[in-house]
Amino acid sequence: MPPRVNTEKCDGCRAQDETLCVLICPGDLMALDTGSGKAYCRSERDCWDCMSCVKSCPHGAIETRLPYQLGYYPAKLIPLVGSNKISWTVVDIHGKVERFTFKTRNDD
Amino acid sequence: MKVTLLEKAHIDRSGCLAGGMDAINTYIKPNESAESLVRWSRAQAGGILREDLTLSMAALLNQAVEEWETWGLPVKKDEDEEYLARGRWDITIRGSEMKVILAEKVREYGCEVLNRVVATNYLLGGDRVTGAMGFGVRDGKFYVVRAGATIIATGGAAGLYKPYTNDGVDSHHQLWYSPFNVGTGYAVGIRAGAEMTSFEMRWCAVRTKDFNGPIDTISVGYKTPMINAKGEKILSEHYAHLGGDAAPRYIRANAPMEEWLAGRGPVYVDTRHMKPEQVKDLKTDYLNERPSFVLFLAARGQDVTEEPIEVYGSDPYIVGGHTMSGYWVDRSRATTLPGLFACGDVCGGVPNKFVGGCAAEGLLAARGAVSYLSSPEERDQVDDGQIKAEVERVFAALLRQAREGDGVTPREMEERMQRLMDEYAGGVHQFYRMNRERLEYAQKHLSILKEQTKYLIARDLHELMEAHEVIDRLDVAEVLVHHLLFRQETRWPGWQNRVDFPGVDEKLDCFVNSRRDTGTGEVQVFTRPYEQIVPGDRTKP
Amino acid sequence: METNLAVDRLCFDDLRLLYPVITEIAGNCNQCGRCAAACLAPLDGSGPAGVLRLLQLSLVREALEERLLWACIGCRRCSDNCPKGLDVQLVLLRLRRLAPCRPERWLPAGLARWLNLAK
Amino acid sequence: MPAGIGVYLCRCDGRINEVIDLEGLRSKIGKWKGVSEVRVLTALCRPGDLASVVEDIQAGRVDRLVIGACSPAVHQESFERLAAEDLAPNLLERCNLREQCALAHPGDPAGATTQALALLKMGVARLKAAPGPVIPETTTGNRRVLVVGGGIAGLAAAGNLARGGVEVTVVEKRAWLGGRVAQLHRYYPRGCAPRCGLAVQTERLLQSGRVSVHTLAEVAGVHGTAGNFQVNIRQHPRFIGQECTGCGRCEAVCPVVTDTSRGLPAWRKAVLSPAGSVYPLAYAIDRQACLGPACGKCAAVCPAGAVCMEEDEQSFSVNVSAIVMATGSALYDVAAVENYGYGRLPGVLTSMDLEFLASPDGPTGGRLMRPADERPARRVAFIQCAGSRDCKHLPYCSAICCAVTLKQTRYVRDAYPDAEVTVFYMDMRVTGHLEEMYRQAMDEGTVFIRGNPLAVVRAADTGDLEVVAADSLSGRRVLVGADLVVLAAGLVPEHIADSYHLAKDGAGFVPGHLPCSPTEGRRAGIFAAGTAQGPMDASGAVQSGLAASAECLALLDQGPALVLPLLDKTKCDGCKRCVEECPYGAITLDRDGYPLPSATGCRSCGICQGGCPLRCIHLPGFSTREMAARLAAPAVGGEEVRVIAFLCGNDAYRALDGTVYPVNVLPVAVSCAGAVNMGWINDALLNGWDGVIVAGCRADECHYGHGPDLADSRVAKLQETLRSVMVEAERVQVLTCGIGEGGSLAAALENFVRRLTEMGPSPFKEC
Repeated sequence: MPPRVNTEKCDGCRAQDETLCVLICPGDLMALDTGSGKAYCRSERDCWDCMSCVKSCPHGAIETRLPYQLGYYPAKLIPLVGSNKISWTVVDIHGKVERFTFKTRNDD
Repeated sequence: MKVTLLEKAHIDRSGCLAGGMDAINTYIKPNESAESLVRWSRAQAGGILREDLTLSMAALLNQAVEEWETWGLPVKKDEDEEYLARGRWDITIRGSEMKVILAEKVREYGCEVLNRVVATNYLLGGDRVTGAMGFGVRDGKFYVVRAGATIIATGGAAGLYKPYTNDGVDSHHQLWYSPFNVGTGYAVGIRAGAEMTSFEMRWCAVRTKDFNGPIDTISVGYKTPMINAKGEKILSEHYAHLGGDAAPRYIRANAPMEEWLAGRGPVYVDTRHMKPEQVKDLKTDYLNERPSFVLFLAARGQDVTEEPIEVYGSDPYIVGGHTMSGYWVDRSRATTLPGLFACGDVCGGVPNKFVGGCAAEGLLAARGAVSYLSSPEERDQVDDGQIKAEVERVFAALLRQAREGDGVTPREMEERMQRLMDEYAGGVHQFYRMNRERLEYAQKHLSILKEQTKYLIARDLHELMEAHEVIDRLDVAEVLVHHLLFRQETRWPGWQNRVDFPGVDEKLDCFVNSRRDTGTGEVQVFTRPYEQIVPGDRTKP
Repeated sequence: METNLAVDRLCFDDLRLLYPVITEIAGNCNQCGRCAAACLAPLDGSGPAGVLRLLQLSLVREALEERLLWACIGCRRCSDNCPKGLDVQLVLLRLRRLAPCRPERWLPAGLARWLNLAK
Repeated sequence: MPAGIGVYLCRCDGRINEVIDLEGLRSKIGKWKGVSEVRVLTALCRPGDLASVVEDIQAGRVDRLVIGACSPAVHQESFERLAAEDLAPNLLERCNLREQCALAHPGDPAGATTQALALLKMGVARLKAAPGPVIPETTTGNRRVLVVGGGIAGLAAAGNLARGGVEVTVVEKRAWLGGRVAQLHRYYPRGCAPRCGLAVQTERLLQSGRVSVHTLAEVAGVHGTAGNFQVNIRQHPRFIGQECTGCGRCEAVCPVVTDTSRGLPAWRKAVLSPAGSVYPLAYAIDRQACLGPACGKCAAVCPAGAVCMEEDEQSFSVNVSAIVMATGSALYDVAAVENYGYGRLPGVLTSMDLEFLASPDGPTGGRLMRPADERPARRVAFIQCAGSRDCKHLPYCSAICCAVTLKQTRYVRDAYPDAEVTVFYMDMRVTGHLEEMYRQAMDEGTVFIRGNPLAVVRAADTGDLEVVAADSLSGRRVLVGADLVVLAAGLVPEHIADSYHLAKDGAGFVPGHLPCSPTEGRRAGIFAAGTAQGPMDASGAVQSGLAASAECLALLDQGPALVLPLLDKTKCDGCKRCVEECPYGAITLDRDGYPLPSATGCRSCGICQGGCPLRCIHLPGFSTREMAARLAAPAVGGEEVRVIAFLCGNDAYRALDGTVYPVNVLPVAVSCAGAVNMGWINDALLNGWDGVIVAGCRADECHYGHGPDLADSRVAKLQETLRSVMVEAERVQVLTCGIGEGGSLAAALENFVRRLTEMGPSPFKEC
């Protein structure tokens, strides 16, 4: 189940041949549905939950969900990606919110 | 000089650093030395490693990291601007963008990058490697890259064994190591007749239960002891004679299994003493390496200061950056195939090199390759025969789908292989245990599977890639089983556990190497002696 | 009669309440006069456009007294030929409803009270 | 001491320093790393003070410039020019201390000073992160222009370009230049025959020697961008060669007669005469109508042996820097207005038919007669708006028909002084001096009936035409008998292929961005002219042709181009999004698949920068590093609400000048709301800013087409993400603001700050 594409927000990177998630996925698991012009995961079972697609999506249209047999609903982990910082917001199944913001790059 | 990089995925996020990296675990601090590193690593590896290679790597360890920092990689510092120590050899980094930062440099230096091109075999001129062949996962083209020198750096092999989470539709790839690293680097070497070493030294590790996440982050970083269901500190209470908390990694890997067998499972790392700010740091570390572990804790609704994190053994991997399986090389990282150099997880003989060591080895291999280029060599022509043959081999699964429309899907064959290895070659469901008969059974069925690969079908290029992933894994698995059979002793209990030979056999205090005959295709296994350079008791750090 | 007075009191805005469709159409007519030319009613005069013009000027009472309201034979040629695609004839039919002397009979009670038409 | 950033603070003769403590700022800024000079001067824009800046630069003390003075909307001639000449445009940072600090917060010196400090911090930080000098590229395009359409607009454009020293290629799809105008009997206001006017235009063209004219030719395809268009042209055969002397024997012997109009009797031969037009004075053969070599009469009589039936279609291509689209328009097919019986009732004509009928080259040699029985046409009725201002046909007014009809009443009068001329109209729309024609027509006794006729019918008894109408002024029904009924048909544009990527209106005209750039079709380097833009008369067409030619000349001679977007190839993955987003189609891909902005095509709108998901394409001064530095510069921790406002430099930013707005807001001028990259907003939030404003022009006022809409949709998605991470989505907002609406913008900011204060500090602050 891992990558969940929000088809409302996904614009298939303007339906170019290779969206950013398709471009980046280490497992070649993301693909572009040429019909709808939206991205989707071709084989959720093979996802490693590395969240590269989540970080790469310019619209924050992708969310990683753990397989239910490993973790319960509705936990969320959502990044906000800056040029040299990233902020992760994690919401656990009891609704507890934690936020982590840190540098990802030294600005030289 | 023109450098061409073949990458199966995209260099920004490929391989086991896709999620990022939170630490450099081999940084030589002022009070340490190359020699002390060798002593420590040697003890961790049960007394066997290539000291010459380790020393040459150690010389470059710090240089790599320090250069990365100037490229923009954040490294945690203490108040007097020194790298903040985490463990004896560890420093903390904020590496969630690590590969992206490196990739930018690769492009900046004008390296030609061929993303989404799967390497399938070397290009051979006589016995020399003169480049590589592969196919494009996007364009379906067949690529032939001719090179004066070739460096193999494709990482280790995951997915040889069945992971214990593989019982639900969506958790097939709950692995510690990147499931997209399938040992292609080993496989192409095996097929070309390169000499390989120490495959029997598998990498099995204590990992967080179910999620299979790294725990050095916790255990090294925050001094959290491993405890069993009875609350006993396992290492200090049951393994004091082997060094307690400092016991070699294979002992630590074995410990949870022993606890379970002894009925004292489950096993945890005890995080309950951690302070809130420590927990915050801990999660931040994970967010830099495997962000989804933080999601896992949230999905379990787990507060680690109240509930310890359960741990268990991972499925076994072949990964030369942690253990020492891989190509048999010299100091310049030249393999036994002229023109071919190896570094990182595919390069054998140097355990515990981790990210920093892999980078250092990258530099060594590059230097080796450059000096090889400058040495006058006759450049023999590539015969188109092998290219033609490879084209047929590479696209066979697609053609079969088109012509026959029926056969074996890569996924089916992968699952068969993984269960076979798990149950008969000491997988996690068997507590890593194995014996001769089971290994021979595995051997028999592996050869059937290899025979069956001709029935593989692929409906698209992605499945074609999967087909070659299983083909490559089978080649690695075959050699692995030969090695496991050969070492008739139990040298590394967690990693290589022969229940039919429980003790250590001094005669086998050496390297077990192998080479597949390119003609007959049969694997010859032999030994190579140990050469000690750094004096001292090899089992003591 | 007070009801006549009541009708006298009706202005364009009251019409908007009663029959938005009327004011909508009247508001959009640009008096091109084609409907007048199309009209089969046996009358001279500026035809439906003339009635709409009166409404535009908020001369509701005058509009209600137009003979065309009753001369209209419902041929719909005004509507069919309107270059702005307005259903002109509908205005005539609706105005017919307003014209009789006892609007409280067909007005919604509340509205009648609001317009203080009812006793 | 090495060169560094020079910070120059202007008192503006007291207007600034009476509110802002410049000396205090000076001492603070002096301590900043990278700043080599800080000065407070009385009036920077005056030569004396300005000279001292130049001096510092030339002495090597200063290599980057922060001007803390008036709004960048003024005194560009002082500061921007100085930077361009002595440094580079991207090394100048203007901090708006006058309009947006001192004048904005006269009552709050402390606040104003803090804000000024923050603005200067951001400026300095930006310059520190800036790369070396970026010198604007200069135009590389050739001096060749293609004019599509040889009508009067195209001729005007081509002639002017040729006189401006430009190589011009004219492509005309008909056999002769002159277009619609060449078919007119006379044209207004002078009432002269168009031939002389066309002659003048054509003279200018041909004398220049820089024009190649291709008749019977059309554009098959356009590739490339402004400065470098590759245009493929299809050349149809004429079947009569240059040898033709225009003697006309061929036409005389041609047995085929074709009808060219449903309103007139057939009179055209298969051999087409150049009559009326001026160039080339050669005949052509209409192969559809022609009987072919089998007949061959024309070839037989031609003394010059110019007839050649075996010509084939050819094609060639030209390379030009700009294109003028003067493709013209056609008459609306009034047969669709069935009531009026065009094509069904003989004697019902279009205004164009009447031109033919009145012309000596026409079917009757210029005699106005009833087509049916050739009796003189003394009674002529004109019906205006035949299908115009009609939701079933043409919703719009074609602007010229009223004047045309007035002109044509003269044709009738000239033929028959005693003629009965009636004009049915809805509104007579003749503006300016044309009113004179209206007055004249009335003097001459033309009857004007205000009423849109219902129908044209044939009288049962006489069989004459009758117009059924009502005079809406008198309320009388009218039935007007007529020998000829002339329908004033509206104009519809000739089809312009979508491959041009021009912004068309509902009807298919290319109206341009009014009023600022009337000839611009939103594809840089392609300019519309004449009735391709919308209905207009000959005078208007000439004017717009000249306007288009002026645009071309400006484009060819612009010298230093507007600053082009820069590309960070180490980040770019060739996703092509910028190519998609560019409103001017000015970005193509180079050989390696990297975006390549065209120096002549780019308008520096920065919309590519706003859309780039990897933030690797950007205008100078807006690189990821520069923006990150800018956003990290001021301390935004603590309780104090801080807002960063990205304001469109065309409208919103200027509008804010001099208004009173909250000191918590720090404005940053950007090229367009569509140029704001969502990554910047992420950076702002991650740096602890409490709120972010993106303000652009009101939709449809955007100079770059759809910037505000882009900002809207992008921000909407970001807000969605904020909701999902439990952060108030209202912290990021898009505002629209016209140039004159500074007050309401300030008010909106006021509200925004109040709202944020209620919300409390940004959740990202504490991390």
